Amino acid sequence: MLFVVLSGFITALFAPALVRVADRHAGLALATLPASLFVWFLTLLPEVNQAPIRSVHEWVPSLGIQLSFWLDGLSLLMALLITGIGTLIFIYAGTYLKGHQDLGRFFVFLLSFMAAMLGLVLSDNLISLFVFWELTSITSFMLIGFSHTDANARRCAMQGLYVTVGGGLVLMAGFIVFASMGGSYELSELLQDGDLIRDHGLYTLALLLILCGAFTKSAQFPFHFWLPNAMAAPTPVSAYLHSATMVKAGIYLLARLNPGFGGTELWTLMLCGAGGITMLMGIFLAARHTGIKKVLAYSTIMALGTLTMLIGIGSDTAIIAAMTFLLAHSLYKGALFMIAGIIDHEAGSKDFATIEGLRHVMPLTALAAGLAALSLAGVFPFFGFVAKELLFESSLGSASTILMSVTVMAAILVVAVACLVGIKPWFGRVASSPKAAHEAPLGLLLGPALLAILSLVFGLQSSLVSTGLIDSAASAVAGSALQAKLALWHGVNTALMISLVSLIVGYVLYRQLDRFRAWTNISDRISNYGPEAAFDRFMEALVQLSKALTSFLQNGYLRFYLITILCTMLALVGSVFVLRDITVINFAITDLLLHEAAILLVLVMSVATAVFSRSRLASVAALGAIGFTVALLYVLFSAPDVSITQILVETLTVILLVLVLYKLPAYLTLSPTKVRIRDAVIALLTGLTMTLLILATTATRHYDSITDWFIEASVPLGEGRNIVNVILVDFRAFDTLGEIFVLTLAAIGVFAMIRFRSEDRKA
Amino acid sequence: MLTLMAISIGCLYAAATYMILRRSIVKLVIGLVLLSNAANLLIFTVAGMTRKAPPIIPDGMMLPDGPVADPLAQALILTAIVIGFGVLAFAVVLIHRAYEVVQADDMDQMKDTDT
Amino acid sequence: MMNKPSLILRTTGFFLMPLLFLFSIFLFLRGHNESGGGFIAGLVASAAVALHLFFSGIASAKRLLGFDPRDLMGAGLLISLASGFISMIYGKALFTAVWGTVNLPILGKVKIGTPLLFDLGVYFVVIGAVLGILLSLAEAEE
Amino acid sequence: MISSAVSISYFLISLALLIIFIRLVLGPTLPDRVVALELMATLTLAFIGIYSIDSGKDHFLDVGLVIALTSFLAAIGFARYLEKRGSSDVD
Amino acid sequence: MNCFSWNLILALIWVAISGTLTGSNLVLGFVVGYAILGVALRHVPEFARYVRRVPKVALFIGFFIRELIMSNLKVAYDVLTPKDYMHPGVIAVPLEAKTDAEITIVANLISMTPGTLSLDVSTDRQVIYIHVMYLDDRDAVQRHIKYFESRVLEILR
Amino acid sequence: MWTDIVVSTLLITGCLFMVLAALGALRMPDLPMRMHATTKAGALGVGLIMLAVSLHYAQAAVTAKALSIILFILLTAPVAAHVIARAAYVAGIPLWHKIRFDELKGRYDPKTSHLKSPDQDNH
Amino acid sequence: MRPEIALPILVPLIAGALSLLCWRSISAQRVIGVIGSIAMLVAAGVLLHHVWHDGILVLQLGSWQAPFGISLVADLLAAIMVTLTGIVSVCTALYSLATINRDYTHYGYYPLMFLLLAGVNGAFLTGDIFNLYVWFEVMLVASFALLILGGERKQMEGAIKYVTINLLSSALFLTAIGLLYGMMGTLNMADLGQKVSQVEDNGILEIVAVLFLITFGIKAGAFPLFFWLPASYHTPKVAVSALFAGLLTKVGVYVMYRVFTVIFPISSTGIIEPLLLWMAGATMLVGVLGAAAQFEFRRILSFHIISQIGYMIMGLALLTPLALIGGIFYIIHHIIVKANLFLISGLVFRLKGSHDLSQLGGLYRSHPGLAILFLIPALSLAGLPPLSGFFAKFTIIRAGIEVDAWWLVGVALFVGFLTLYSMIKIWVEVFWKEQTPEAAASLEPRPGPHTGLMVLSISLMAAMTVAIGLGAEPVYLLAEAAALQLLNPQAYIQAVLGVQP
Ligand code: NA
Ligand code: NA
Repeated sequence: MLFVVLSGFITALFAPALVRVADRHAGLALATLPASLFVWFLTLLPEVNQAPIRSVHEWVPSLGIQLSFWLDGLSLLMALLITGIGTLIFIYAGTYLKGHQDLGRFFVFLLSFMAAMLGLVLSDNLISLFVFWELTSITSFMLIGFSHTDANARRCAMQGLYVTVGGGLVLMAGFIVFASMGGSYELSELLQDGDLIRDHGLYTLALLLILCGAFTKSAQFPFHFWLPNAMAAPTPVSAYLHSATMVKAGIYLLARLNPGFGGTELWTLMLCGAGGITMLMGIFLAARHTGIKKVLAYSTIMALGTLTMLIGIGSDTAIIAAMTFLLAHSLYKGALFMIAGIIDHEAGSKDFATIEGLRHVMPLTALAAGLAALSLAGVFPFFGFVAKELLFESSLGSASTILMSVTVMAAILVVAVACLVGIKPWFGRVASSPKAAHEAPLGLLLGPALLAILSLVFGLQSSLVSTGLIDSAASAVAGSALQAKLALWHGVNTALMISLVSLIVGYVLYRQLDRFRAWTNISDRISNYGPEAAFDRFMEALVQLSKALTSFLQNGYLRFYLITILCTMLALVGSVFVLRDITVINFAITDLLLHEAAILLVLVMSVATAVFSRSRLASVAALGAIGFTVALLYVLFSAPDVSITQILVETLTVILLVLVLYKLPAYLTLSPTKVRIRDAVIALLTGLTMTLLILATTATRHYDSITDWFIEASVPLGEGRNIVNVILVDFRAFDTLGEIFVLTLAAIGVFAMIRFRSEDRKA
Repeated sequence: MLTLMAISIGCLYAAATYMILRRSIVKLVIGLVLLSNAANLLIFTVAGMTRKAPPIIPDGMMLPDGPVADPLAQALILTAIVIGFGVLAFAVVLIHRAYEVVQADDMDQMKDTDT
Repeated sequence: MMNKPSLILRTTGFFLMPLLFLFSIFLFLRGHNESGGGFIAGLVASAAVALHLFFSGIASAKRLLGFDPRDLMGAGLLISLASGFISMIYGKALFTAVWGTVNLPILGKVKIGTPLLFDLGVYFVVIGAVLGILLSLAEAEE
Repeated sequence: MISSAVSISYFLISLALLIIFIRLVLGPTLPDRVVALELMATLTLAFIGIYSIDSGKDHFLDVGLVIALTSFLAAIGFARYLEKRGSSDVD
Repeated sequence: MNCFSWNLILALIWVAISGTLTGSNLVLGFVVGYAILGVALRHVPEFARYVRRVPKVALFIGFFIRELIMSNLKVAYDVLTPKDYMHPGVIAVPLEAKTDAEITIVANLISMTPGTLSLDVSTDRQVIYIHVMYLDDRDAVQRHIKYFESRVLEILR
Repeated sequence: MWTDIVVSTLLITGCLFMVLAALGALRMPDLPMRMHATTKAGALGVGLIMLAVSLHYAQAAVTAKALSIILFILLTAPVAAHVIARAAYVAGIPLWHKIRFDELKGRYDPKTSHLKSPDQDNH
Repeated sequence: MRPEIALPILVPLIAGALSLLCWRSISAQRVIGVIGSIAMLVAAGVLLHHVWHDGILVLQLGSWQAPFGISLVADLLAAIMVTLTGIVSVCTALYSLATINRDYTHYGYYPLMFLLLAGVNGAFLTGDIFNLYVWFEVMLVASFALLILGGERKQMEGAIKYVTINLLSSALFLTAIGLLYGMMGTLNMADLGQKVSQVEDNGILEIVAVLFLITFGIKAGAFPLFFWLPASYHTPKVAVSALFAGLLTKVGVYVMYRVFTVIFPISSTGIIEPLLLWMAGATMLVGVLGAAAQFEFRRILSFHIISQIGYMIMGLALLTPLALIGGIFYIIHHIIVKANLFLISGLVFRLKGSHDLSQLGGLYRSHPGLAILFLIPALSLAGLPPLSGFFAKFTIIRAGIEVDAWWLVGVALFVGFLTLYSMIKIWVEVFWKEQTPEAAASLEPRPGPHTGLMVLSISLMAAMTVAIGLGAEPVYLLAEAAALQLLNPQAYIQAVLGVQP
């Protein structure tokens, strides 16, 4: 199974070369991969019906990450959709994008997407599932932004990525919490005992985090807005990713987790709530739009909401309904998207206002569109009808008036939308479309036609899919064996009545669609404050905040940086002083000698001169005085070598400063008094801290210094009587080694600073 | 003595801090000189101050005649002084070059790189 | 500018400079036993060249030096590093001191060892580095 | 006897140090400060002389040697500055 | 200086044969060597001059120290008393010294006596400009400096 | 005993000269006169103290060091004084207003750093 | 008697000294540049190999027993860091052949580079706190000089801030060392660790620990101490930026890991743990927000260094084995990724002549290979799977969740999101967007020799990023072993002091 997943990635590597070689037939050639995978999965059907297939490949076992795959009914249904529709999409795309300069790249990402999607639905390991989850987001990003020179495409691609990856990050946290609840990263192990999960203290947290991921991916309210925008992608991408497969990843995840997480009040509330809102809102917006892809996108949102709601209801019927609806939707919506692409490709328009009467020029396309639309509307005997009946039954079964009424309203609107796509472009006079429309070539027609026909076939012969496929998927979702008895005719029952009413009302609504749009235009204003606007504002605000924060923090003023650092230091050190109640005890001045005090006095006054002098040369001279007094201190406290070094260094420093200073202007008092007072306060506090630290430290000597060893070892081991020098060149020669490299570096730096430029000037 | 020394070192730190907070790059460098002096003296003081006993062993002896000042601390300070000098030399030339390119001794005119 | 440094400075400088060099070597040689050593000696030697720089200009100082400070630094660094490797020949850890006694014609038995070699490297590097800095700066001045 | 002489000497040198420090602060011109600084070096030297009598350790004279030989370099540096800069910035 | 080197070599040989390298022994060697030179090579003009010069150096050092102390006291008086006695000025004194070394030594010695301070030598080396603290009588001061210079040159030449 | 007296005397005298130098530097009205005080008194003071040191120790090595210090001071102090005084003069730092003569005035050309002697005044 | 411990320091020192001696010959320096860095990598690899097999290795320099002499200690973390230095240096050396011209070479680029590396490796390997200061300074002065090489105005401005703040940090470090020495009388880190653990009332020691935290926080670029970094990292040559970005801040982090496990174990110093936690969170957040505000390639990357440092500190602050593993994994991942991103910015500069996102564009069309090479480290930095950054982030976040550090996990996730935002911004602006005609007209490519070498070094690092992701297990095991060593400071102390503590 690993190979099955990887095959897509591997093929992707060769796609550009293949496109160069196979040229127009690249799509067809590449379609053989999903096709053969489809067949392979199909052959596994009987086996999976007996028992799920599992295969494990180690990846990062220490982190519990492995490439473990789990093929049960649910994964198989998804895998078949991915490969099956994938096959058609590859063929379609090969024709649709024929001769496009970036076709090679397109197939790279499409193949990668397919592989990632397969990996996602097959993964048993939470983390490998997450890995593939994120890969679908990235490939989706690359595909939405396929027309990358178009600013809108870029914007939409980014929006989609931010929403899905943002949700993905939360999902990862959710997975980690989930795994910590069950002590494993394998879904098959985690889901064995649902009660354990539901009763766990972290249940709510894990659920909310995971739902966040699933809802963003599957465009549930309030994260739905990225999906219509994703229609900036080429139509094959919309058909495949943003309708049939990727957006269902979230649904897949909910379904997958149902045995563990499902059935609680929170679960039902969240899923039905979000699903219901999404469903109604999606189809409402679909009916209000006039762009064919937008309409389809919003109706996809409606479908995703429906699926979520069904999983949320969680009854056996609901689960069977969900699986049926999943399949049905993939078929007709895939077909409709591809047809939208054909219209765009052949007639050059995506707007219902400018396309009419196309059945005359493209009858086959029209036929396929009609079939798919009928399935969408849920008209007898299409597969969509079967699904819709089950949907009504489930929502009746939930005994919730709200759900029921929402479902009915949605169903009515769906009919109107179905009419819009099934009737509007095809009937009436031939409009003057931007391009002279022709019937689509076979490569474009094959996919929609086949899917449309299947919509009919599965409706008429629902046993083809009900046993083996849908019931085993539903069993996997329910966590117990379910029998899906799909039938066209259940007899006259409430569901059928509702269905009938919705068809009629829906058609009427279609006839009044313009008026409906006019009535409901208040919603446009609402949507200005909707989630998309909120998201955009959020991102905008984030950037504004960043700019404000950064221009406050990284403002270019060195002294601000230094003050921040110093204040941090003062605050932290001060708080330890206070918290640990450090009392300074070393306050002996009895051993004071007058001349030492005089030297210190001169030192301090020289320091003051260096600071407060209005002449910088006076400051430098004061530095010299500091140097001599410090050297004297070193002498008085028995450090002749240090003293010598100090004097020499100080002399050289003064020379250096003098060499440099003559070019610089005289001091100016640059800071206002207030600033100087503030700085002085900080400076004094720093000085005070250091004084206290010295006094505190010398009062708390915990250990004697190792220095005695050096004194004893100097002559016998170090062969020298100047202990300091022996330490420098022998005991701690490595310090000295570093030190001479510092000097070297400083010299190179100075050299480079001065010379590099002077040669520039020459040039 | 220790107390006075500690206070003096505190003054050095305070002065250094005050100077590096100034806008003038020359003052900045003077602050750096003070800072390195302060740190060196701090090590010297904290390691313990011994009068009249340099850590040099008389000729022909194996050990000094009596306790001597801490040679390890002195070696550390020596290293620190020389490193400080290297760094300072660099800093001095840096302000010289900075002045040449910016034509001002004012840090406030050197904030364009950040913003 | 200071085209002709004062005659008095120049003449005294010519006398003082070798004195400083002499003093530097004196400090270097006794460093292991008395105050002095590579650093201090190197700084004094640099002071000698700085003096030369002051009384007779860069060109002359460079001529006096006869080599580029970078060469001196490089050589010093290599000497110091090499002194650390000598112990490897004797199968001891890096930077282990190796001492030996040599009979020199006038001075008699003299103990020499790798720490002194190390110190020599330090001496060279300090001279090279300080001079590199001073000469560059002086050059920029003109 | 020596010790009281040493004490008096310490006192006198400290006094001198404080006095010359006033000149260092007052200036008014750069060379005045340099002169003060030079004297400070000399005073340091004197301090070292007294201290080496006081401590009985002659190692400190090495410090004195270095001061005696190198302190004038700073003065030469300052003088160079003065000649380059002229009277424009001498305080 | 050749003769001085000779004297030094003799001193070193003295140290070598006596086998004790101490300062005092070296000084002793120098004195012995000087005596030998003074007796043995008194007919060689060069050595004769050398032998004559050494005591002059000693005398000059004495003169210089006296000068140093006297004029220091003069300045001291001026410093310690509130009234100002000084009458400073810069004067140009013609130079007899010719070589760089001569000029420098003269100038530095002038600088080292209180009350006079060599400012600079004219580019043509004809005069030396001296800052004088007690310039009551310009000619007297100049005479004094000329005398001082002649004593220095006497040793140097 | 005698050594102690001599040493003490030398020490205190030396220090007195140092104080004198400091006072002179503080009290004198212009730069050259301050230098008259510091350079010489300082050198003399240090010289005396170093003599005291060498007498106190009465060891060749110490004496050599002490005398070397005196020698170095005698060598460097006048040069330093000369260089500063010259530079200050050249830089135009004013002399005391009661100055008697200034025979250097107007004879120095800062551009070429040429210093004329009085004989050259005509050309 | 294990010279291989010192070789990662000595090899670059020798190479630096040699290339300094060869200042007259450009080509000789280049040869030394490549051979030296390869030799360093080999030395580091050998060391890692030995440490992996033999445990913590100790070299008592000069044969002076610890704590008297200076000990070099190579535990796994140190060996890993040294190896990473080797990797980065080889790639930068190759890259430098293409971008560092005669002038830069003549004025000391190669000696500076090698000594920088020596300083970095010295800081990694030393077992002595004062010796650490020395190597810090080597590293610092080398970075000063590399920073100004070129002499442009922005370099000078950046360098002044960089130098001043880092010198302040050095002074604080020196102060802290002095105080510590005054109290404990020793400098050897193992000895210090042993002695500190036996001190009962350690209030002042805690202050010293705080001073260390501030010092290393400055070096690491942690909030609120990072200002020097964004002020300067975008100013030097790209190869230099890459070296800095890859290595310098990580030295600060490494030293935090070292000091706060061996000398001041976090658990025993009350204030350090909460401080580190807050520092981690704030650093992540402020850094990433800083990046979001930028529109210049290298500035964005610079701010991201800061935010990523936050994750590494988080690994230390949580102090569970998993957290430390995550932190170490993060360091490994980040060094390679961040250096690579800087190198890529240089290649983009060569192709288009600008670092300004608004001026750039169109590279996806013209250089698809480069686009892929950018995406790999960029997405890895954002923590997207299956690249190296994902595992790093995953481990740390998992560690955070396991100890219920919810706010920190929340911040980490949010920062991951914003990291993606910035990387995508670069992607969209530099690669997807078309260059505006005005920009295309005003900019000129900066053609130079050996562009192939630039691509080679970028590809090598990208390959490593992918390899660390796909082959995360061995890297994880390495990080795990290193983390376990860190958590058992007694073993470190025993190895250095050679006695049962
Ligand atoms: Na030494
Ligand atoms: Na005089």
